[in-house]
Amino acid sequence: MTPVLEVDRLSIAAGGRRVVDGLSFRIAPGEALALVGESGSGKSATARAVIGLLPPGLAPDGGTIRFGGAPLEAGSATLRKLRGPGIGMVFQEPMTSLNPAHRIGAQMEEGLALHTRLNRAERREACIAMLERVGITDASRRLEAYPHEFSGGMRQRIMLASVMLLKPRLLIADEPTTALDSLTQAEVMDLMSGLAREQGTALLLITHDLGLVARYADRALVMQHGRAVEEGPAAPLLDNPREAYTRALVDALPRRGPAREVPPAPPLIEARNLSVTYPKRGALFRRAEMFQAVDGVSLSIHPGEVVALVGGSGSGKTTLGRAMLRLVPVSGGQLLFQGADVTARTGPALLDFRLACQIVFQDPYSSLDPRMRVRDIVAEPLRLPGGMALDERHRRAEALLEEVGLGGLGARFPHALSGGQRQRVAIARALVRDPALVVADEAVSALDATVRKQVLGLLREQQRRRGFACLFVTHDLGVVEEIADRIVVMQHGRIVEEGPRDVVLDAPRHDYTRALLAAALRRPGAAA
Amino acid sequence: MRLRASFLALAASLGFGLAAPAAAQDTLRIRLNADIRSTDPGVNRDANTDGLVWHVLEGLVALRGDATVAPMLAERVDISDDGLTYTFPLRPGVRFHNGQPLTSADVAFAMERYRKRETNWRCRGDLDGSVTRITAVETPDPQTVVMRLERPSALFLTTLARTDCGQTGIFHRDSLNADGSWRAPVGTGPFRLGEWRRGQFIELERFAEYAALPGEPDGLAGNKTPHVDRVRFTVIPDDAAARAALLAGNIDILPDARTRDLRDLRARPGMTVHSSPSFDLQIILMQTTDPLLSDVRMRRAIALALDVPELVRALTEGGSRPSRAPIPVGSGFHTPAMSEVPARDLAAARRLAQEAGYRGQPIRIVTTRRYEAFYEIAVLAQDMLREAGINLELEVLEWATQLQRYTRGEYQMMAFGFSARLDPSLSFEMFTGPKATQPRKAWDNPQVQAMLEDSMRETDRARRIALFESMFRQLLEDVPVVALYSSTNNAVTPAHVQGFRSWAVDAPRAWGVRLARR
Amino acid sequence: MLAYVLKRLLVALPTLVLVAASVFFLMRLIPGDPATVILGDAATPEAVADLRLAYGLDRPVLVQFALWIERALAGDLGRSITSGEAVGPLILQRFQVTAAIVFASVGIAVLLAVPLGMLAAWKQNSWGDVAAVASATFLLSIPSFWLGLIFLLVFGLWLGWVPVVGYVTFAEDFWGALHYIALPVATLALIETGVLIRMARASTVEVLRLDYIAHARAKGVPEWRVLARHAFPNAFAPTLTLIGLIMGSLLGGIAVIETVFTLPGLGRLLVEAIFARDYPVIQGVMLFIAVIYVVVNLIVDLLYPVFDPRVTAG
Amino acid sequence: MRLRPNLLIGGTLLGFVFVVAATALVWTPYDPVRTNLRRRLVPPSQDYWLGTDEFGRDVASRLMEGAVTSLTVAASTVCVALVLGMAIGLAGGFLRGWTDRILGAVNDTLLAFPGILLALGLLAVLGPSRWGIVLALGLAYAPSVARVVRGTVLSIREREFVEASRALGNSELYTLLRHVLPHTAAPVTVLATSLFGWVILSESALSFLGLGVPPPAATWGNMLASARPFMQDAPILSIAPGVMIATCLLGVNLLGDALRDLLDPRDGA
Repeated sequence: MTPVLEVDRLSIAAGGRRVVDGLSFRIAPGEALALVGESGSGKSATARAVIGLLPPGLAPDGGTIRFGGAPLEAGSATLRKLRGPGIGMVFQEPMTSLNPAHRIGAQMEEGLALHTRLNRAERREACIAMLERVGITDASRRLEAYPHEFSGGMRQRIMLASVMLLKPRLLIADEPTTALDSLTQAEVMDLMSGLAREQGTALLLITHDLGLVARYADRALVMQHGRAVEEGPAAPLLDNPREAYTRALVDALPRRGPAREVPPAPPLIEARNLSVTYPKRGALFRRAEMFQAVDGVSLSIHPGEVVALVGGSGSGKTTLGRAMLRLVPVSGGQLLFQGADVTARTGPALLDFRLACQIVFQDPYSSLDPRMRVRDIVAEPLRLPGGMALDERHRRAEALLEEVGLGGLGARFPHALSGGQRQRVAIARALVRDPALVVADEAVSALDATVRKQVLGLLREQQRRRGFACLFVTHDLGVVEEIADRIVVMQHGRIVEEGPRDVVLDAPRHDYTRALLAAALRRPGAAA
Repeated sequence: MRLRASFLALAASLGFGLAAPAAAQDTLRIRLNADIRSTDPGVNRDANTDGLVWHVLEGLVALRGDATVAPMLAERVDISDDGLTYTFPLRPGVRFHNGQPLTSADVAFAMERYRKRETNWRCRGDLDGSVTRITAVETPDPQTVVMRLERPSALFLTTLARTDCGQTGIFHRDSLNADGSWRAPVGTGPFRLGEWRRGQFIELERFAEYAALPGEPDGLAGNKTPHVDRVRFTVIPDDAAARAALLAGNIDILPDARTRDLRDLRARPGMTVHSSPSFDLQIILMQTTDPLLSDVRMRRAIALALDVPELVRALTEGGSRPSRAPIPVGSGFHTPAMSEVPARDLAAARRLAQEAGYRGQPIRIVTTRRYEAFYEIAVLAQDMLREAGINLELEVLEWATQLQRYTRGEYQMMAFGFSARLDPSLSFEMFTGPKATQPRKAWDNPQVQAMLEDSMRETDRARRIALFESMFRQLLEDVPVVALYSSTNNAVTPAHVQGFRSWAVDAPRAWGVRLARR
Repeated sequence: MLAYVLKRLLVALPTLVLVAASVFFLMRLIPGDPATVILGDAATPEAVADLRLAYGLDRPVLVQFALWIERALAGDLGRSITSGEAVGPLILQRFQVTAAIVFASVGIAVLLAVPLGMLAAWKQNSWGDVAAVASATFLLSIPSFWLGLIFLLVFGLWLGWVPVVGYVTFAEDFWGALHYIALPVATLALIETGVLIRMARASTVEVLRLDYIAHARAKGVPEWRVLARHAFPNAFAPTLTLIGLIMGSLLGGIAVIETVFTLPGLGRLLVEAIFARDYPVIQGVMLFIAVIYVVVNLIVDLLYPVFDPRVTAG
Repeated sequence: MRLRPNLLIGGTLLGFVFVVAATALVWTPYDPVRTNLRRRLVPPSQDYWLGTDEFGRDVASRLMEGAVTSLTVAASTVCVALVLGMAIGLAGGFLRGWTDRILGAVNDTLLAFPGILLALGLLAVLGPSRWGIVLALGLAYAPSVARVVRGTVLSIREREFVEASRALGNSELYTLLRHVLPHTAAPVTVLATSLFGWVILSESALSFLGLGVPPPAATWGNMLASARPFMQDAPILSIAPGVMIATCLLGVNLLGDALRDLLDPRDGA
């Protein structure tokens, strides 16, 4: 039978450079193919080329794309008619892929109105049905809502719904869940493959995450630098990869390290039923009502211990992390550092605490001042208090950069570095004063698998060497396996489970923990 | 040809704009450079206001073209030998716009209002002391008005006739609201007030029962028969726009064309330029209390360094006659003796400046751009004085600011202009007086002051002239001011406007004008 | 909603008071006073004193201010010193002229600029785009009054298509009015078009980069509809703010244009009042302008959510 | 992309104006304020390239002189506006709260205040000088600077590296100056260029209304104003300064666009 999609020696050029180079693959009806690769592998470009939506600056450069046997030229009327009923597409960024100006009902209907003969009422019916199918309660009312009234996960469901409404024969999903936390990710992916199976829709899944492949794809095509590296049925390809690059990817999947004993000691930092409340955005005059982000949490971290703070988005984990550094105002409870109460510290006293506790942020793009050179960024903490001369600071900075594998890059600006390198800079900045505690806030979530592996490695190695305590905030239990000594699970601003890593991972007591565990994308065959 | 065509198109398009398109043909449209202040004669007024009011209101007496006084509503004026009693027999058959006949009671009523303090009549002061004082206004019979004065005055009738006094126009009671405030003029003039749309236009309608005098129009006196049904004064503040409007046919009379436009306008087919010397005075004031300028030699030096004829020629393109006398050349009192214009003498100027201890320090001359002439005078003076090594610095102020400096006498030198003064005494009085009480006065010289007051009392023409001539000679000695010239009014009309004449006062007169537009 | 509007006006109150006060005292700092201006070269001290008395200018400044505020709050802005007209009606009457021109020109500008700008952005870097941007940049580099003068010369004098002076309100005579405001409107419209094209283009470029546009296309939405329905509202929101700013400043008086075309508008009223030191008029107009400024901003904020639901007014 | 032509053309145009001004500092064909009654309104010739004005002053020389005045006025005004605006904007954006509201009110007051009245007032108080204009327009334009700065500060202060700076124990002031201030540079530079253009426009508009830099000093604005009566007889008088203004503005605007493209943060990331 004719494949739904047949890509033959496709090439895409950006300026002079080829981002996709002679790529060929085909997808049978109802089949799920995963295009796997890290950023810059050209997988997204391929996807967009198929539906003829290459972003400005990219242009097809030879090769053919056939849909159901018929050739597709970009910009042709036939292609436009196929978009929707023939080929549907789900985008990565749920925050920007729905039009903020229109009610979701209108946006969902639009496709139906264009491609079907259904009348208003019928269209509305269909939308409601589909929304309910993707698990959005009270659908008929929600049709009237605007995108910004939904969470990221919800938007991605709506997105999926509006695409699947048209029963496309091919669904292209471009990193559909990268922006979501693991729990939501699993839910959305399950929905997607479920719907695809029901409607006999073929799936072209673009992802950097082998975990997804293992679970949701029949076949996988590994890409690097715009070329196909290896192609084959998903499971075998992951179990015994032939190509080195594939192997690297597989190895990059989190692996549990040996458990280690942390020498008993009085807690380095201790939160006693700590609470943080935010005012919900209120108008000029109205008294704004409060929102409990962290609700009376008690948590203590011992010197040299790595504690993983795990939870879905909105669980309050990030706020707690910030609160333990006094970066957000604490509204209740106590914070003790080395036995001393720092809850209300200000001025120089607070400064000592600040200098002893550092943080590494999630997004390496926004956490480094784009107008400072890497060297200065790393040296900046040494400025305080008074102390060191400039060249001395720079020497120290350079040394540390060397240590984190950025030797000689000190003179660069952040935007001249890759994401991984930036995160290394962020880590160096945090370590340059040999802090007693480092809070790593989703420090690796934004990184590609292999890079994440390396950065985690760096973090672990530095931790072992310098022996600072570390609070590792993440939504991904998989990551935790690598480095955590102890795991703390948070939900709705409360701690629901807490214990040594292996205990929590192997014998979770709380349902939420189990859910997280189930959603976690872990090396196939690793402890379930 | 093109112009003609476009003119028709425009007449049409303007026709749309008119309240009554049918009347467009018989409407005489005159440019007004700014809206009038009010219709209240001599109270809240400016030149434009006066110029509008005199179409509607008439006084007992009126000015002739040469600024002498002629009877208007009065049949004649009988003056007692002691010069203290003036008797005005009223002209019979004169009616107000509301149809009421004119009676002495109306005159008395009007005079009473003018003399009340709260009326704020501009000339109250003059007839309540400074010129003379009216002690009584009597109405022996409906056709006779008698006014009694405290002391004889040569200026009394002129004052009554002065345009800025609203010609002491006689109005009917109906002109006032119940509370005695001014509503709208109900007068005896050749036109009655029509619609006044602020900032846009004022319309006058012909007064059919107007009782015209026989003979020719003469100034504001003589035969003032209206020939057009309607007069519309269109407010066009901008000179360039006004000129454009004339060429485009949107107005029929441009009463105040700028000298610099004349050459071009004369050249255009059908356009007629009507020129006549005005009674105003362009002048340079010097502050005699200024440490430097208090030295008469310095002031003489400056006067000598100025090439007045050249300057006037440059400013008016030969339109006006240079004159160092404050009495306008158009006046009957401007004698040959006053025509003397001392020649320029740079050497003498330098020497005098030297003696006065002038060492090239800058002298600031205040001027404004509001009235181009003032500015140009300053610029040219600066230019000429430079050649005598005298360093003039322009201080260009916004008009209201300059006026304040003027009234407070806060200046070294000032390029200035005086509005029309119709009596020769006033032509001196406007800048002569004690600085102590009137800081605006430039010339503070007791003996001249005495002469001035004589000239105001003196009724004999010959003796007055003698006084004026000696004051003029003294003026050339003291040079507190350098009188330059009286500007020339240049009105421009297209071919279809007939019977229009410009005159000493720059505001136009709509009576006697015909429209031959077909 | 109503509550919100009231709230906003309440918040604006200090601004208005500040404006009123600063104008009032600034004017009295400026040398020259109405009396001298009215009396001109023949101003005798007595006459000046009389006039000042008549206009209550002899009172202490603070007293004058108190009185003025008191009356203003009662809705009475006093009477013009030069013309004796009531200031309130005078302002409204002059404002009609300005408003007619501003609304017409901005309206035209928007209708021209927004589609052009969006098309330019759609065909980014095409020749059409370059041409549009170039001409827009050129337009906003021309002084409005200069353009006005040249229009006056060409269309008024040489071609004689339109009258060069005067004004009638639309109420009186629609076509006549059109004749008179044609040139000023054209002048302003052209220049504002320049500004708006650039704005519309810029914001459209921003929007077209976003996923939801791709999403719409991926649904097979035709291009015109992508622009009209998906790009427009999002691209228009920022433009709307700019339009608000423009409106605010223009309604506050287009003195220069009004001078060039000798239109009895608000701007000229202010300028003339300033020259004549007509305190009541200046104060009235300034207060009015401030109010306009506040109201326009308010309207923009109320309209904004229509185009960008994420922002809620209230 | 259109970046290079912008830079090129804009640079050339503005460069030309600056060269003209620079030359005027050392040499002009004639004394720009020297009048000559025998040579009024002379049409362009080889001894008077652009003819003479109504006082017989050489138009070319005045144009050059005007370049100096207009540019200096514009430059100094922009400086005033920037200093004021930056101060207000930074304070408002960073301190927030009541400071922000009060500054906001002041800002609105200034925005609601026509430059012409300010100009008149300050001119009257400072006496007729170009500094009155500079101060007036500076005040008039400060709010727009403040707006931009405040906006940027508000968005920047939410970025993680600002929080990072706090986490490092840096003081608020240091954070403001070291991490926030630099980011206002780009938008402010862009704004400054357009300001430059606006100021030149406003100055000429004010001069046109008779409130500008007082004559006889030549600015393009008051040249245009005084040329107005001669539009028909000596159009060159109105065209020349008009063209100069347009040239200057076009240069400024193009340059502004070029800068905008250059300093676009997106290119940074």
